[in-house]
Amino acid sequence: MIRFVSLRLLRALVTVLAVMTFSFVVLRMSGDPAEVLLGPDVPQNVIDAFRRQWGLDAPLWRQYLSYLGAIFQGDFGLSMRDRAPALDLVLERVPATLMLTVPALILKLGIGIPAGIFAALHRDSAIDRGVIFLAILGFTIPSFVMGLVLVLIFAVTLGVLPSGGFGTWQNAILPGITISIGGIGIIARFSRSAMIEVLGQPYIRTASAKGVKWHDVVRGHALPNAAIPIVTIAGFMVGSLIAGAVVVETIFSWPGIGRLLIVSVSNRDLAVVQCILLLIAAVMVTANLIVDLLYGWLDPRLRTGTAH
Amino acid sequence: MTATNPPDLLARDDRRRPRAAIPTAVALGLGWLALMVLCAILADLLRPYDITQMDLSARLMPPLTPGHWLGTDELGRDVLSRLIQSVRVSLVIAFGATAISAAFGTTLGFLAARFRGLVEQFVVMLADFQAALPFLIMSLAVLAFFGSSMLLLVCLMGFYGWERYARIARGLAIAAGAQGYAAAVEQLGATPRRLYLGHILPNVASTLIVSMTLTFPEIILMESGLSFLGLGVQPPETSLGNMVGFGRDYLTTAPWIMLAPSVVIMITTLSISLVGDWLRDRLDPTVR
Amino acid sequence: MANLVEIRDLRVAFDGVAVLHGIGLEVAPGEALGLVGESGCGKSVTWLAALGLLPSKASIDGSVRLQGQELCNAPRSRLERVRGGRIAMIFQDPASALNPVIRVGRQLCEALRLHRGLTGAAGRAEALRLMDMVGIPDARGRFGLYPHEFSGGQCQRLMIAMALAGEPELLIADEPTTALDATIQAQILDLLARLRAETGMAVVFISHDLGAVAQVCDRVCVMYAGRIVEQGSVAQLFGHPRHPYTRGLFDAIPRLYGPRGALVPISGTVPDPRHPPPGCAFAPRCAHAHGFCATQVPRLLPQRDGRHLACAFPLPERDPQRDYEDALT
Amino acid sequence: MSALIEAEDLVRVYATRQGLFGRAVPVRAVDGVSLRVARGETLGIVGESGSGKSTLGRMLLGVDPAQGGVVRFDGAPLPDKGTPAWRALRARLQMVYQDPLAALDRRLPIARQIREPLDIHARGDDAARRARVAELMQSVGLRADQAGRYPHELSGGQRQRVVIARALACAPELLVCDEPVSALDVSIQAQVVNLLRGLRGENGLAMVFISHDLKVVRNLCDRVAVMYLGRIVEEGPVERLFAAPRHPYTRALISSVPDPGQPLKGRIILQGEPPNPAKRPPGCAFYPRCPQASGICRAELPQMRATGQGCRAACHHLDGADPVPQAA
Repeated sequence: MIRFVSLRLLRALVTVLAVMTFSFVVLRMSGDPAEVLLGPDVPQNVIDAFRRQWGLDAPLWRQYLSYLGAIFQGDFGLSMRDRAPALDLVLERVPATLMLTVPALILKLGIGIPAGIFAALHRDSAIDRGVIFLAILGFTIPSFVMGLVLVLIFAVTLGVLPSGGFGTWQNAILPGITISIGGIGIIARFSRSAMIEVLGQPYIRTASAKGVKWHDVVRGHALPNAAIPIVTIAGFMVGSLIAGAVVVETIFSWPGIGRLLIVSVSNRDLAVVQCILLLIAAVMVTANLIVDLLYGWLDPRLRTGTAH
Repeated sequence: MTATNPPDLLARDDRRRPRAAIPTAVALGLGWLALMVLCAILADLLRPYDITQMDLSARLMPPLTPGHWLGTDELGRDVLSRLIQSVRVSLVIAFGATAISAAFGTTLGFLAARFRGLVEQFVVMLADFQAALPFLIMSLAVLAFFGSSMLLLVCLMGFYGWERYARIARGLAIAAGAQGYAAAVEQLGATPRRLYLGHILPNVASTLIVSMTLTFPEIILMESGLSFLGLGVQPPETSLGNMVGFGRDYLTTAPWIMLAPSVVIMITTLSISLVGDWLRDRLDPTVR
Repeated sequence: MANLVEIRDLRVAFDGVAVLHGIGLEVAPGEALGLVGESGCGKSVTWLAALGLLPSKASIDGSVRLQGQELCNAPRSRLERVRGGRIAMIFQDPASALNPVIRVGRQLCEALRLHRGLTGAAGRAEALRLMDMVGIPDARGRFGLYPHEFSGGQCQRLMIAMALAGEPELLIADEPTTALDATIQAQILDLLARLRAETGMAVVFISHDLGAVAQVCDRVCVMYAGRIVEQGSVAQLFGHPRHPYTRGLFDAIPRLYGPRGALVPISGTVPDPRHPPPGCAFAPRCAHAHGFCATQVPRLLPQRDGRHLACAFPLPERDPQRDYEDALT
Repeated sequence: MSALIEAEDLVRVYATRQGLFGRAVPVRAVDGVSLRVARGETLGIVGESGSGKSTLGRMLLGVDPAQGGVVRFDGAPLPDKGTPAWRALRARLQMVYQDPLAALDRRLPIARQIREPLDIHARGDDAARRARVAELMQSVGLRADQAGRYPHELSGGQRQRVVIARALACAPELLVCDEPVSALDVSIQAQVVNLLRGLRGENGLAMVFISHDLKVVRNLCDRVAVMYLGRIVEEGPVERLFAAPRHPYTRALISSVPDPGQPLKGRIILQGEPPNPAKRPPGCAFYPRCPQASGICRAELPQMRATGQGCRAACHHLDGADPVPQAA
């Protein structure tokens, strides 16, 4: 068990390190932030001074090493724009993003899983087809279209909800719905197929054959098995939530990490962009790690040794 | 051995079963996709106007205006013409990227299955890394810092979803080798080339095609998302996402600029998903 | 003695394809009935249909009575009381028939709670007794293990223990030994025979293995393509099969003793249920088939010696005079 | 009679993980097996699941590498898997599988598949290959009009005929059949057994027939080897071995075969189950279940000894304390 956990932990760390390296190399190779930040008409000596100041004149490998060294000391660098520590800038935005993504995750799981399971239990009925269709519709609508259409209906035409901004709970409704819809569809579809697969297993027939009521067969025998694959997809959801936040926060002018990323990217604010990428990668890797551990907890076949 | 599993009774020659009627939704989806492909191929002939041709006297004309059936935008450019061109651009990017991703992933998957050991470990690790990568955000950064070009966009999108093909190709090739036809063909003395290209690839093709129907709409969504954020296809070229992005400013006054491409994106991805679901049920019930 | 179960004209179809064409059979209390036939002949489907365990796309017709109580297409609640309580069933692949994420002890206790109302310590004690009874070594220590921690043979023992939990009057064993090794197979057959003697329950033993059936059963039904073609006591059928198909099955098995000559196979293959032959389903493979067989389906009719037979041109009845002469030589 | 294939002290160890968290445990699937098959001879290998009989079959073909010991085919050690020499040798060594549907490529018509070995080993020109395919199909009992069929359009028995025809295409000298009839229904099984019977000794074809079905093995084979947990425990001419088994395991195995007409009473029913190959007991692997086991069985691994009339067995209690009267 300890061996397993430490192996997974090691793999998670390697992945984060890889993302860090990858983003560092790609971003440094892509061009000179000095020119973007300072504008085109700045004399060469100012540019040189700027580069010296930010350490951009050193060879790439040295920049990388000092970057790594700094990170291990908790220093994520300074924003090139306002010279504030990048980590502070990012952390400042985290609550806003959490306010959007946490309810969205709850919504996704809370609606998606029951809908999928319900559809599986009524396989091939009109309800089932309806759920499948809605689910497919849900994840094929791009979130920016969804967002704009919602704005068009509720903010522009009906005028009942604000079209953007941050502060009151009303502000959160439209972005919350927008960010959830796709995930609900994916989870519903996945839960449905996981449940259908489980319902076809011999042990479900065994449970029925020993006289367990159908209701209890579903609850006591089918769900614990279907939960195993559903947990996986729920873990992946966490990652896509953050990606979704970028678009949604842009549409609704929501002051979260996604919005900060877009702004920093267009400003070539290296430290902030790297810090955000690192944070997101860490969240995704952690989510995957939790899924792996949950998996072992849910599936006794993985937990204990197989005798045969 | 027994009839405990009723479908087994009838499973013997499923493939020869008289073609089941295509469900209406799937038929409509196929029709729409055919229309889109035609649009993309014949874009130059179909476009009533050039996409950059401005007509400042006819700005923000609503749909159903004679000569501009889907209206015009803020510069008086014909929305229908731009839409047709956008379909072409978006489809070309999605096709190109899907092809790259499928070829890359399948090759890696086969390599992993063929050599096992370290090669396999490496491919699996790479796939894990890819799955843990915030791909949209990464590509956002890359495009922002490198500047967007069609070629870069296609290549970048081509890195999306390859791990899915790699996993499938590896899994199926190993399964085929474990006790199936691949082991049998190898035991006949076939070279790896004959084995992989002549036997395994044709056998896994249907599964790969089904997973393409999963990746394809995702790539369309991602490309349009990036273009919407202004980081994908750059003006004067146009794509579906980029049209929505620019149309957004006229959401209240001229919603058709944004709605027309939105509807096209939705119906296209919906059609592919419906067709993909149907294909999966028919060809390969094993993938999710 | 009144029959425990009576099945009359049971018909099952999947998506409009008929797989059972009117099965009629009875099981007397305490009797051991064998159901023999090749894959797809409908021997398992018969009992899955009787207990309402087929998927909903199956359409079921006919009557299944358990001491007068109709089970066929009965409401779910009635079936749920019968299943496991009065009629228990065990299946072919024991390893996948147990729920992989629930401890075996809990799976056993669930059956005890449902049919005997035993909970808590009483349930646990009874579960341990059952595990002992079916021969699980160290039942106490293995009560809390998961199914994957048991071997295939032990899983089948656990399945049997679970089936016994409701003290059923009838146990349906659907190919219980097919997936097991020869020496384990012998253990399970032995266990089934012993339990039947101890509890007095009736057993329906479904198998493609004529040898296994002969060892545990009193009476045998031979099925082919969704119909019973011959039915009689083990001695009758195994001593002197009269349906050409039954005879063919015996001739096709290599022997463990005696000469090692070429086998006598049945030519051809089982008909596709979607395109059944118009007459007797066995006619295309039958050496005795005449014109009549190709057009008319023979009915299952009682014979003078008590067996039932569905064949227009059966093998001749045993001639007592010839038996006598054989005995002399 | 010279040996066509000869195995000496074969060992195959693989690592199995006990659950996701466990560490790898070495399992000796095949543990010191020696055997020889002469040209034209049919050797049966019987045993229960986990006895290593299928692994042994693949090792004889050089598909699974041996960690110890050597396989000699026609006097020369088998080349390494995947080398051109190994591939070329496939024309002489062929295999028939348990599940013919899995062993055939679902996307190719059967005639193409029967022809494939001829293409691979470049036998004859196009016309010769066509003729050979027609000849093979006829010899295994497939109709010419079935040439264009796909595997899933055939019945199980017909598929197995296709697999056999493909294996015979280059006229191999050795055919390893791994449970070729156990997935088939009784009536079809007999058809395939008869087909294999017809091949025995034809042009000196030798066969290794791996099966858990003792009745089929007895019907088909000249000699039989009984395996238990990776080792051969008894070996000999088939009639002799079935009539007077010497090893207690062989005796129990033969006794456990349900035969119509043979009552359940009086059969030897072994207690317990075969031990997990990963936890092989020291000494004789069979002692925990053996009715005759004594102290020596626990401590010492019995060696194969001749028991007369071409039979050999590995048991400490072959002489003296043997309760079953011997025919010899």
